Amino acid sequence: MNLFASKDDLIRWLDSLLQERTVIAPVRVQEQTVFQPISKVEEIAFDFDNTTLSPKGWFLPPTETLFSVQGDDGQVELVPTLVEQDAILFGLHPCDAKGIALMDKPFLQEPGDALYRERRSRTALVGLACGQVQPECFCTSMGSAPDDPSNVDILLTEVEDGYIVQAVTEKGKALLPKGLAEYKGKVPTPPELQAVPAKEVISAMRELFNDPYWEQLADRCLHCNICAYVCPTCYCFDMRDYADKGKVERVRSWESCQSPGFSLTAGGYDPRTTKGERLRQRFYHKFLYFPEQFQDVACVGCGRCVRDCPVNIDIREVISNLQQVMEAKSGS
Amino acid sequence: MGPESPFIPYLATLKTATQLTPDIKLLSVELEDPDIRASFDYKPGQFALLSAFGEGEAPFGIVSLPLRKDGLEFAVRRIGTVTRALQELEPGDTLGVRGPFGNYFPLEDYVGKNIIIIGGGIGMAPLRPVINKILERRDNYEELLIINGARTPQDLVFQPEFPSWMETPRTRLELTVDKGDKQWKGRVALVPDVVKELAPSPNNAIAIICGPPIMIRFTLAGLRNLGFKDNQIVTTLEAKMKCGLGKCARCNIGENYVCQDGPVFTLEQISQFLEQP
Amino acid sequence: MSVEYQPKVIGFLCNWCSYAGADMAGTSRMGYPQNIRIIRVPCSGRVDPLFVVKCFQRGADGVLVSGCHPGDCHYTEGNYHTRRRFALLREFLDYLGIAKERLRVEWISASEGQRFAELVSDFTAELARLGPRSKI
Amino acid sequence: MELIQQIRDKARKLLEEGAVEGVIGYERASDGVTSRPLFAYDPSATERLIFDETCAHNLVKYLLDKKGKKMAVVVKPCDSRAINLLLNERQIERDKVFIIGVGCPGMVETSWNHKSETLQAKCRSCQLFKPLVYDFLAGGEIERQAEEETYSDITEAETESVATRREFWLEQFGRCIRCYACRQVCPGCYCPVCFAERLEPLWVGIRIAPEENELWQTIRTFHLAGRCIGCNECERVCPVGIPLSLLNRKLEKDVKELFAFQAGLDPEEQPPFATFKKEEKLEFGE
Repeated sequence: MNLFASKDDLIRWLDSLLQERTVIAPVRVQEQTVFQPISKVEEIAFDFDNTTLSPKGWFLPPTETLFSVQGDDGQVELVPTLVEQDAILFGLHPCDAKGIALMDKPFLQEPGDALYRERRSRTALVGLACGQVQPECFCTSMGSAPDDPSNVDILLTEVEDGYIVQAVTEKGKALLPKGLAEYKGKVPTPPELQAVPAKEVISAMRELFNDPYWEQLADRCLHCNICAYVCPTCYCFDMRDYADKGKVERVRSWESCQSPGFSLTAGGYDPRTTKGERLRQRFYHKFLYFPEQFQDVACVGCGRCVRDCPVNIDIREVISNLQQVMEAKSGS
Repeated sequence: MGPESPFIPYLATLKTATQLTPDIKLLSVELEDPDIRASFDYKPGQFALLSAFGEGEAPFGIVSLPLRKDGLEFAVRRIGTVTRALQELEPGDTLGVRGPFGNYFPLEDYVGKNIIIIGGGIGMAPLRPVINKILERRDNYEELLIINGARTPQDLVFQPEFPSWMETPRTRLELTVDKGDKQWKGRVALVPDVVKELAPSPNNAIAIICGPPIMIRFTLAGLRNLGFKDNQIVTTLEAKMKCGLGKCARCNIGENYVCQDGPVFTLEQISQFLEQP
Repeated sequence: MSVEYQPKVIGFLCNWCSYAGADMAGTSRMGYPQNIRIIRVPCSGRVDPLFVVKCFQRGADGVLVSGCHPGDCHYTEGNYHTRRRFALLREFLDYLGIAKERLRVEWISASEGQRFAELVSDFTAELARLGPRSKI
Repeated sequence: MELIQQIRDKARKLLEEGAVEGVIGYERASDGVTSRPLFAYDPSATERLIFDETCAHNLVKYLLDKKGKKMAVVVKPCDSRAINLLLNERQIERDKVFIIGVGCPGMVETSWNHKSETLQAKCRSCQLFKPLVYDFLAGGEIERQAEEETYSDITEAETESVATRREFWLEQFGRCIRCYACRQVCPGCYCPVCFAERLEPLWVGIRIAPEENELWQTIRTFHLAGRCIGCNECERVCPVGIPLSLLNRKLEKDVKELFAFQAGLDPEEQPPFATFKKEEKLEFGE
């Protein structure tokens, strides 16, 4: 049932939440918008095209300590990192919410990642439906939508003098401020998006593993980690120990299949050395391996990689090229 | 109670560390928590992630057999930061063990078959439990041919166990080295050439290979020439692994995660995606 | 300055001149503050700017790079390169917020034990005045 | 436009004659506004070649992926300094590169799907109107006036207190996500194993945190001292908008003052750290 909250209702509600929880929201930093914990509600940026990084960093931080090794003279004790605070992740668009739902699949699959699971259960997602979309957005082609409520606890949709408030889950209902009137007005229709036909991409992928398309596409690729780090569904990570500052910590950090050491084994053998093999791995993981394992494509159409790739490797173009190469192959 | 997070290893103590070859040490490790030690069940082919606290973690095949009294054994070749730290552990030191991970050699499917085991250098280590398991139930299997190659004679792994392998009925051990030395009287040849020379028959046979990628590539070709089909050739893939839990996607070869769907694969499963067989 | 704050100093001393100079200071009982941890290097030219920045990252309050007087280098030109590298690095670190006074380059010959001892105590005193580097 | 046609014709001729195996140039990006690198191997692909004020990418580094192959590459005046740098450091062979030089109108600030009217800072103060080295010059030299490079932003920062600068840079380095795009795009960064990837010793490690980021950015920039040719691609590609040119141009200014040297102007001149002058004092007394 849709309720209505004026801008002031929303501010008061967020203020009350801020007293006993951490609130992570989009904040303007220089010319960028980033998700970060806020100390005052005024810091929240409500109108932004898209954040630089996706909100996945709250559940899988760029760097975190998994556990620290304490004890001396042989008596070793492993102290796991604890998650102590409840949190609100405010202002994420439906595509980012779906990104988090996709990351749940590997991380919560038994044996689940305890840190990730704890953060997920103690964080409520308050989504913000998209009023306008960017030219690089293609969420509707990837199974999401500008007003898709399915992966958030509460969905807000902006109307003239306030927001439609839709509690989606029990967790959302429990958080709602009391005394909001029912919203009877018209629900704004979501903006239109250009479709990216992707029906055949999985079957095309199966055939084109050794196709020269990948080496040609990778010619201009710089092999930096931008596309993986801004992406809401890239979750590869690296783990190593740190023995500085007097104690040993096992640190987990973001990693990307484009970086040089990603698949390099200690003996020097590396199954993916050429540019094409590395770039191919990014698309195969998203459009073949993840779907085979979890029955869903690991892309939510947020367009961040399209926006930030220094050499414009456009994932929508790759999806259509693959299907064209497939048609040319089967046609000829 | 196991570790709350699957990333936290079980604590274990190093019992003995014996030098097998100039750069390979056999670590015998005992899990500290008795309940975990009792429940830590594994099969030949499975691996564990060993933690050298302060350096990091790396995957190692478990080369001992379950229910043996001497704890878990791992053959560690000094090749990087973690292996160096593991080799520098003294008996009594603490390390971390996570696992057992991955699938295993389906030995029950190989009953009644001729088995050809081909190991190169440290690649022989994960095959040792397979051999010992077969020797434990020798009558279930037909002919057993073991081809073990290495760069030089001292690099041959598990030499103390060669006599027991050779004395077992219907079992043949063929050793070879890339470069011999004064005392070496055996064969000096590359493993793929030995396979071609001995030309094992593919009927009712299973070939199990493990070794450096270059050896696997040429041995696979040799076996195919001898008539072995891809589902008769089994290998255990050495890939970069980090979490062992199918999450960090480092060991993604084709649509498989080596840490979960492998490391043991038939060639049929991975030939399409094996970029560099 | 508060008594308990003791600046941590790392000294890269070239084996042929400065290390010998420090040795001489020691053997002839010229005391100098033990705040300095000395790392012997074959030549001041061996000191990679990465070593110096790593020292600051890991908590050093001051770094000394010391070699033979220009012209006396055992390897003829090592200290000429040191001079160029650290002229630039010192400026650059200051620009990044690591005060220029925290990185010193000195030429100390094997016979200048006295000068080495004075230099270390002077450097330590100055670092004590500057206070701890604002660690992150 | 006449310049573009000249580039396309020359590229087509080179490919048809087999003089080069491929032509590296620019084509329109998928946003229809900006541009992106194009690798043309087949003469028909040369029809997609363009050149306008959005072609900011420095294509010279791609030559390092094509070592041993004869390639043609479209080169702006600032990019030509990267050619001189890589020649000086023996990374490319002059006879393996056919340089299609272009007179440069100056590149504008761009972002995805957006082209502004303002020239990039590096172009406002750029005195090079045609490449320093080329085999063919498309479009001839362009006359435009340029301001003097005064490094005013750098000198202004130098007047502030050390503490203010420290706070400024810690805030900037705190936002770095170590995507290494600044390294991957830089023509001067081509080490087989970067110091940041080394495990033994663990100079930087995998922790993405202000301390490690500061070490990474400080040493990455310092490795470009006397080598950075000012193409400013590192700052352009940085996804979190760190003002990296404030680092490079500080070293560029100091190298000019201390050693009277500027990178990439002459492929034979010895770079500052490869040589010395016995008599120079450089503030160290002797």
